[in-house]
Amino acid sequence: MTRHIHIVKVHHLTLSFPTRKDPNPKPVLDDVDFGIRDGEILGLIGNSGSGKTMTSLAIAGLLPEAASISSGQIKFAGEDLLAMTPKQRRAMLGKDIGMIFQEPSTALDPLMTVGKHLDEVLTAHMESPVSPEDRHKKIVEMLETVGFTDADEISSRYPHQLSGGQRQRVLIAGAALLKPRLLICDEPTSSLDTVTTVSILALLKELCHKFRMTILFISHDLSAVRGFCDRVMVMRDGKIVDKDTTSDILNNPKNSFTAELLTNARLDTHILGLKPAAVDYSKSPVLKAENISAGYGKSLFDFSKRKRSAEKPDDYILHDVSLEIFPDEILGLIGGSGSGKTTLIRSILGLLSHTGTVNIKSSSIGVIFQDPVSCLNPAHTIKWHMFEALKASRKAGAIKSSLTGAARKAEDLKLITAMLEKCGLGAEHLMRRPNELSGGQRQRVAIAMCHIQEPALIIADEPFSSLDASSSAELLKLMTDINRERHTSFLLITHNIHIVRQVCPRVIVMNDGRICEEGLTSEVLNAPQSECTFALLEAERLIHG
Amino acid sequence: MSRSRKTNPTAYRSPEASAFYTVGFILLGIVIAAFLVSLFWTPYAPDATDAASKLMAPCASHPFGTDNFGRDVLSRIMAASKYTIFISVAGVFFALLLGIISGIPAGYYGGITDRAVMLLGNSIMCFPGILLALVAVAVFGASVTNVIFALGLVFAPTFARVCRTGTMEIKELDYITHARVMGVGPVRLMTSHIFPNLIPQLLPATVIGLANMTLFESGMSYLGLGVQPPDASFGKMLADAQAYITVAPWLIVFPALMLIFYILGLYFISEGLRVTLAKGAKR
Amino acid sequence: MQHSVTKILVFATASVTALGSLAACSKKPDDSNSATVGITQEPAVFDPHTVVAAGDEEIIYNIYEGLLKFDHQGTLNPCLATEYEISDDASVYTFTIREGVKFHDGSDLDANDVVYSLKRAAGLLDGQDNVALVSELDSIKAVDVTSDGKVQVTLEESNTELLSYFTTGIIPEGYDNCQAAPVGTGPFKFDSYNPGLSVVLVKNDKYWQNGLPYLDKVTFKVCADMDTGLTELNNGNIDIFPYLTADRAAQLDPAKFNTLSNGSNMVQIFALNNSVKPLDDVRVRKAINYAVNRKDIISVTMDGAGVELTTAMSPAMGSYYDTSLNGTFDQDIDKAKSLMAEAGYENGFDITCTVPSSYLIHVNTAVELASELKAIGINLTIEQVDWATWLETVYTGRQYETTVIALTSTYAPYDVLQRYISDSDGNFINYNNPLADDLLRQIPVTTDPAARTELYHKVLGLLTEDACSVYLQDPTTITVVSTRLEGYYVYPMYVQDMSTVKLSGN
Amino acid sequence: MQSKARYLAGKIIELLLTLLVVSWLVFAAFSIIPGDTARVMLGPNASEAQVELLREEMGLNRPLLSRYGSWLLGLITFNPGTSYAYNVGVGELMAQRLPVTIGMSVIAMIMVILVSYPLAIISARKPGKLGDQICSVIGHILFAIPPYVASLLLILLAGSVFSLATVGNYVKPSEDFFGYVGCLLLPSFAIALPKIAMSFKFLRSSIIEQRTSDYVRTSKSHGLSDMKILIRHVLPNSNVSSITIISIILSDILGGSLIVEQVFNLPGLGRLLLSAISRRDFPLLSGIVFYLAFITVLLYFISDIAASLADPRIRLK
Repeated sequence: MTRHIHIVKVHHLTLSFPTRKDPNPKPVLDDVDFGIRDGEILGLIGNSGSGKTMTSLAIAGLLPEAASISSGQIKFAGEDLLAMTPKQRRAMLGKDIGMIFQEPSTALDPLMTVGKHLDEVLTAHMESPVSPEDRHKKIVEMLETVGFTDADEISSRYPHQLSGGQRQRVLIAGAALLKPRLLICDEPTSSLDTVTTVSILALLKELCHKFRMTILFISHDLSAVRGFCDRVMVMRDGKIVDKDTTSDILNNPKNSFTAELLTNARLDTHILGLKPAAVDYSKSPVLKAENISAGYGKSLFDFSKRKRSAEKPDDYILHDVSLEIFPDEILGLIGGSGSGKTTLIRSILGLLSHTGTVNIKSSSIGVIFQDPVSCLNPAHTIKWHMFEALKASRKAGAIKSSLTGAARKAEDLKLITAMLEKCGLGAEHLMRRPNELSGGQRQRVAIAMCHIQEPALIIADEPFSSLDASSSAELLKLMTDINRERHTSFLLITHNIHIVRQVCPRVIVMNDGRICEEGLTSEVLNAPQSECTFALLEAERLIHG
Repeated sequence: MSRSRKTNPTAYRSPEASAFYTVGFILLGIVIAAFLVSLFWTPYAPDATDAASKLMAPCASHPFGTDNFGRDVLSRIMAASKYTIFISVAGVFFALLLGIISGIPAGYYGGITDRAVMLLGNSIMCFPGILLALVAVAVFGASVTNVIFALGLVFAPTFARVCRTGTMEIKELDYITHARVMGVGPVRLMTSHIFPNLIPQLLPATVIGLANMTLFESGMSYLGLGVQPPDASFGKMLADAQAYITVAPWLIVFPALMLIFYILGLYFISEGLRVTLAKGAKR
Repeated sequence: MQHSVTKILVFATASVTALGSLAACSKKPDDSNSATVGITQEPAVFDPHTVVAAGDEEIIYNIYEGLLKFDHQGTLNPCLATEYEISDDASVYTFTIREGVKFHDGSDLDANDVVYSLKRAAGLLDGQDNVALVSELDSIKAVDVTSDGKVQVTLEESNTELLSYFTTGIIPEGYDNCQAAPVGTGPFKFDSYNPGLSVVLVKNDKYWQNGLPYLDKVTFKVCADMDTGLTELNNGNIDIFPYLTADRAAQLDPAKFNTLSNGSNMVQIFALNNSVKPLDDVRVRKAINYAVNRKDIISVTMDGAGVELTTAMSPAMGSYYDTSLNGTFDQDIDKAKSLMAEAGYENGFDITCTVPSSYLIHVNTAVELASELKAIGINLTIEQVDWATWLETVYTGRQYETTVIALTSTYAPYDVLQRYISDSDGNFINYNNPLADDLLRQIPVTTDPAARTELYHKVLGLLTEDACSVYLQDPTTITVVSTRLEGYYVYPMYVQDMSTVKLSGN
Repeated sequence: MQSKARYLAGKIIELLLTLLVVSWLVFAAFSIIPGDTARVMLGPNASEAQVELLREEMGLNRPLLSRYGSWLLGLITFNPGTSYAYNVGVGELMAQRLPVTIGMSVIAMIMVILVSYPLAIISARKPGKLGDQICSVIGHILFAIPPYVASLLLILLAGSVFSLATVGNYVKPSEDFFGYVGCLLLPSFAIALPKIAMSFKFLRSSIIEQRTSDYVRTSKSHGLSDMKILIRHVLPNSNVSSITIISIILSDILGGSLIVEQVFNLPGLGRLLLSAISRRDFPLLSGIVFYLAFITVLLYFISDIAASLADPRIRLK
């Protein structure tokens, strides 16, 4: 096959989803025109619905049945793809064009072993019969290439026995098995944690060089292309709005939309100037947890397992963790996924049986969770939520009230309205239900609920991870305000180093169920002592700059 | 997540769901209208016999014909709808009650409570079809009350399962953890935090339960173990009509149609609910 | 892909239809020398002395024979006894035993077999504690073989009415396994019993009546109810089906089936428990009698095939029946209402009717009664119970208010009326009239036939006057017989005599 | 391997526990029945002494627990006593009737699979299109027709249109196997109809769900043909979820056959059950009820095991 400058050339492609009711809808792809150079890594960036996935599917020939291409051409290595029969196009898939997708957890058939998945690719494109042994050899080789040391064993495993990163590697192995010339990667890392993301990107880059592959890399996150892509295209509403080299896009965007995307992605610019309260470390701590070890309980009838777990403390997720939180303090807690952060707070909150002691100098602890969708009860109004919080704290004896009946109710309502107001929510939100609020608003309600109970400590478990930058910044501002004004301590769990740097005077780093480093933020982050802290910082730096 | 969306997800209608609702409510409406009218008026007394005009084909004075006692089929169908509706509603209510009070704690506490409730529920579900209800009625005698209790018992595990699974999912959600951390007690958690969120799951199950309950009830009446004569029920009317299957087909056609209308109407509504809730959840 | 899938579908549909046509061709005309009789009751008892249910009697009539035997006209004929003698005071019966009769097991019938059988029936055998298996024969004091080989039965007291009970089956001496393996002298031998399905009888080649029976095999097939019987008839699975209603019989093709009918000599009664309020008031009972329209009941339940009754005996009983009572209780709502008012129930009352659910005719009658009684303000609730419960609570326990049932009887008129003696076991309506008791006690000891008839008439008159219950009808037995058979007679009793049945044209 | 064995062991314990509870339920139901069994058996004319004698003989005077023990022992040894009404062993009676009920259930199940699978596959190919919608609407209607009503309508249809004799011509399998299958076809069809609808509906949505799943997309990107994807991925995965549904359908079919037998006058377990009910034949009744439940428990057990064999994920749970 001859080499072309552009392995893929998309000429003025327009694509829409016509229905009987609306034969000429707004096109999903509007006059898209670009080329992918042979051997390059091209980034394709855009918000959801911008048409980036449709573009890739059009190239691969996997468009949904309802889609209709009204004009344009797609050429792959000089051949017109749209003129081909479905069978011809199918023959190219896997062989000339490989694809990997966003969600590795569901992208593999749960009933098939890894080996069978890969074998399927081989058999589908076999021109002459290849013996099973040869095929197996090839599969094992490929698995080793994508970084499995125990490739032979991996090939007999089922998808559920693999971690997310491992699955993505298997998918990459499948897509790259026949050394296709083009690899389309549709958000391959967006459901992986930062450390894994870095390693997957490294792998893709390596394969790109090794097999002389071209990569079309699709992402909604502009920062993800840093250090990975050669060129970047930005899409918006089915059009390509910007096209440039990666460094130009990131450092001096010419297009206003690109610039907007860029600022939105960077939280650090929003949160400059937030000041937490000053901490007096000589005071006695609000929370003192000592030697906490915990694991998840076994089912009642599983006697055999239970016995073993008593003998083998290895089943524990948390090993001997101790920590203190002082009044007025915002303590940062960072660590990779699976490091035991969530288990730790569940133990502190008493939701999980554990060994060790937890001493809390407060009648109640407030919590804010990661997921703004499930943090509020969808069946009830915001008013109900607030009253519920108030009632619960009254029952616990935290807040006393001498009033009774209607008067008390009116008093409470006033209190609630004031509290919501303080958290940036007007009285009109009282009668709304959680699904009528945005994610940031819901997190505010959660804070308000905590706050109305006047706890000495609020634990916030990744409260920003599903919020955009501006909402995160507003939320963070609210938290620091509360911290300063009400002297409420926070335990803030996050993966965002910028935030930790900005608001936490002290930080704890966890890895593998243990605290691996602990100290003043400036010291820990600037001169990490332990390897895991270093790895964490390095990954963050690579991804988020 | 836009701020402007104020619609309740359950109020969302897709064209598919509206079609289901329209047909469902029309079919159900026919039966319910027959029932409501029968409370105040029927063309003839439903169990008034008239030997002179027996087995009459549909005509002006008896639009649906008469049976072998000369009773007006239309009047009897109207009266029968009362039992069909009453038994299905009362039975489902009883089953729901049992299901909720056993299923939610089972899902919430887990462990031995869960095991015990599920074991009992599974054991009840191991009796195929209406066997258990038949036996219960055989043992305690055929009467409307016994049929309701027997069918309620048979259907309770279905609802218990829905409640249990739902509770298990919901109790893991952050807002329940949040409430627990706030200090809300288990009873209040189950009643006002968890239960309202089970309603979207229970609603289609309840409607389907009504339909299935009617299937079972009419089957039992057909076998003579349900509503007792001279009271009319669709199943018993069909059983009596079997003897006249060739000479008086209207005795089969009209009760069968009403029965199918009722069940089908409920199925369509539950189908609509299912579509609506699925769409609502997606949004 | 679509192609192959469509192929699978076509194949699936084709295989279903192919199998479907198999079902159609499995039916072929039956020309074997056998007949199948549909029965609606599960046969349970094959012992001629313990049999209670009429349904069992139907079958074992062909297996066992008594000293005497009824024919289809209700005449009592000699059978295993060639002749009999009754002493003047009617306390000693003497039978001459027929010779040359063989049991199904090959042994010969002799007087000792008869003595054993009668003693067993009367509870006189050792270890029976004097509990009669056939309660009517309880009055037998002794059974002996006379010197000339006759059998002499001695009674505790005179009884002119006992003759018809000597139809009780005779079994070989010492034989006690009638339930599992019935042995008698009848025209058919017991072959097999498939519970819930059928009873098969085969020809008794050594039957004492020459030439009988004609058929080689008779199957009694259990049909769930009358309607299944009807469909089975239509399908040609059964040849004879008794106890159809007229409207159902009318649905059958007259070219394929003959419809025979006969009075059943049954008395269908709307029984009123005379000892519960408000039924203890004769005016209430009379009011109910006047409120009932017997003609409509017969029309609804039997499609008109029945004889209206106003008293405790069927007109089929001939001279014992008192024709002067006809029309006593013709429907008269006004009269009924005024009687109700007189008794203090102008607003009516609620009452329950407990009926055995297995008998459609009684359930239907109750339904019609409920509708008719509304006219005088009586609100009749129907409670269906299974047969066992009915026997336990209604018949034996007498814990009921009203019920509907048919009283079957042999041709003995005394059998019909003795239940009205106040302390009789069969007096489940709790009728209590000393005058009637007295009259009824005189009957067995009265030897003059005319005087006896007179006594019967007096008793019937009393029963009507007291309106002890509501007598409804003598339902006509309608039996449908396939035209491939002939020689079938409808008996006025609950029996199927298959001995005279043969294939048409043979 | 070990996890598989442990899963199996757990399932067997669950099976035994369920059976134990089922036996309690059945025994309890029949122990609290009103009415004197011995009196019912002997009829109204028996003396109190005779009744007492029988009670003693039947062990009705023994304590509840000891009666339960011997009853359970009888069940386990497949010798659950003697029917009051027939005077025949319950096991023998049930064995006579089993061919009808089991035959009908098996034929109905075959029909369900033969019809619903192809229809679901075709329907799911183009969801929302006319063919799919027609199938779905018919499915809903079939779903709403009770089996006995379907039976009545089929009898009417077969009798009046095709002049087929449909009722009561039961042929024993030992006499004429094809005749046996033939006579069970129509009743099986009546039971199968709503279940075809149920299985169609389930399979259709399951296939649609699988077809749009991520791993199908992966396979497509590997260049597999639609047919291969259907056979290798979509059907195996929807089968895994159908196994449970199929066991529920089988149990429903078993229950449905009890009524349909009555309509078609077939000598199966259903009619035996009804006659046992109407004659208060409790040894027979409890035997039928327990063994039917036993069959169902077994079905669920087998389906669990089958699901665990088909789905590697279950073994680890």
